[in-house]
Amino acid sequence: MTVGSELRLNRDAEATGVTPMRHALSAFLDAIAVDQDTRDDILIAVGEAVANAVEHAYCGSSPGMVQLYARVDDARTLAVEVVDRGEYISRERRDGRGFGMRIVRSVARAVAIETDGGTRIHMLFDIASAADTP
Amino acid sequence: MTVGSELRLNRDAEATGVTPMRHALSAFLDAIAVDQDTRDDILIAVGEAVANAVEHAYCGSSPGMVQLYARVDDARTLAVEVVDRGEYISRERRDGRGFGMRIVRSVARAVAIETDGGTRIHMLFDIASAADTP
Amino acid sequence: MNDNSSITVLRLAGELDIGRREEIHGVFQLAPDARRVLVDLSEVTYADSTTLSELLRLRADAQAQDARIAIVIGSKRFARVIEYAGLGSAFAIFDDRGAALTYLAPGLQS
Amino acid sequence: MNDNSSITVLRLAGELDIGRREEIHGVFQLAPDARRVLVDLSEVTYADSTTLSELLRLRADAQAQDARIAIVIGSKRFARVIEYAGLGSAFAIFDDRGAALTYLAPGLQS
Ligand SMILES: Nc1ncnc2c1ncn2[C@@H]1O[C@H](COP(=O)(O)OP(=O)(O)O)[C@@H](O)[C@H]1O
Ligand SMILES: Nc1ncnc2c1ncn2[C@@H]1O[C@H](COP(=O)(O)OP(=O)(O)O)[C@@H](O)[C@H]1O
Repeated sequence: MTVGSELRLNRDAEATGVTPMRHALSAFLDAIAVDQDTRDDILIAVGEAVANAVEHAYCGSSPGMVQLYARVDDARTLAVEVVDRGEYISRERRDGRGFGMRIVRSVARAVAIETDGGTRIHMLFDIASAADTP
Repeated sequence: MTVGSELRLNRDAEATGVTPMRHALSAFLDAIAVDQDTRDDILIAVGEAVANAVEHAYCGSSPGMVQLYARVDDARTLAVEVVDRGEYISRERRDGRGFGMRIVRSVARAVAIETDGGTRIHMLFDIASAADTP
Repeated sequence: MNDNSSITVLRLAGELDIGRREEIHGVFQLAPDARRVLVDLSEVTYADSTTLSELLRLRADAQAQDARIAIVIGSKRFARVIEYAGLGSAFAIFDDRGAALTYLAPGLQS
Repeated sequence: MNDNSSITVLRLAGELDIGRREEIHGVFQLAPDARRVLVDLSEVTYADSTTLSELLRLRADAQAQDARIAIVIGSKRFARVIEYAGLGSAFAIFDDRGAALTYLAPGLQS
């Protein structure tokens, strides 16, 4: 029943936007009856991806946008994309950093990154939406 | 910057779904930085339309779905559609009832209703998204 | 039960929508001898036409038994909804309990 | 300032993300004579890698001055984030303050 539900948020990539974007995703997941633990895991992974766009994408250039797109693909899959139009910074893991993408990979069922004209992180999450169980 | 942001929720039309759908719209409006009074007015109008789908659309038939679709059309306009696939009940205004659509018309800049194969209420709201003011 | 000076208090809080219709209906009931009714909605943060319809029904019940009703509303957004519905002058509305009590029982302390 | 038995308490609450990085950095600072540090995050309801990086930096600062750190974490979701980051054994983590205090100062009451 919740298949096709989606949330698309376009915002300036700024640190103050991370919390309200996460809250919007949280309320979206509640509205499609995703259970709390699953919701919280998705929030942290997507939060890391959005924080990366804010922190890294427009480093040195003028600040641009970040887009969050979440979609219920089928009754058991939430697809999320976090997109910016900045520049991907490829680098060795720094000491005491680099946990963001590690968290994303721990939580998501699948992760793909495109770094062409910005960074686009695709994530798939398992959801067992309570609203879809008979 | 927030133009193109959208929220689409598909759910069973049931009374317990009205609150979480409204909360999702509320957090969506916060994430695109709509001011609080405007947000609260939109929530009440859309809430009435969703409540009508829950209360009236599937009266006598087996319960179906309700869809809420909200989209930032331009920096000053939020377009919202509330859709069900039930049956529109055309009737005279009942005593002590009939405030829902009156509230919708008070708040929205424009309202259109299609009643073909269900009820589809289109609403346009003025928003002055704080995120879009320079 | 209610002597002449007693006040019946009906109270709801939080977000009131169609999902709480039965609860709202259950709370908005009058004992046959109620004459002064304080509807305390000061902690209501959201209310839609479900509540307005129930308030109108309560008002009719009250009129039938010659009872007086005062409604306390705390949130601006709820107050606006009453205006949007065109019911701005249908009820005696107060934004604090003290004023509502004075309206219900002038000269009495509660 | 700190005698041998005193405990420094660093406390944050609410949702910790990149929007609060400077605040987190400012709170996670040690006086040069601090030897026992209680990081009280019991009221933190959300924390991401911003907090993890700052905790690792605080841990390094503490090691440099031979201070012991105990972290109190209240929310399950935050505890899971530490696991996901592979930092499950990097910190001394407790789910209540009493156990953390015992770890910091066995035999002392606080
Ligand atoms: N949206 C992005 N734009 C540019 N670079 C990015 C982006 N996301 C990740 N990166 C690069 O990947 C690195 C690793 O990211 P992450 O694992 O989140 O750790 P951290 O942010 O702590 O460095 C970043 O330091 C950065 O170089
Ligand atoms: N989604 C819907 N499906 C069927 N009928 C509807 C729908 N929305 C509105 N209506 C009809 O319009 C009438 C007026 O609606 P409204 O103004 O909200 O007042 P109320 O719900 O109190 O009757 C309803 O009683 C119903 O007959």
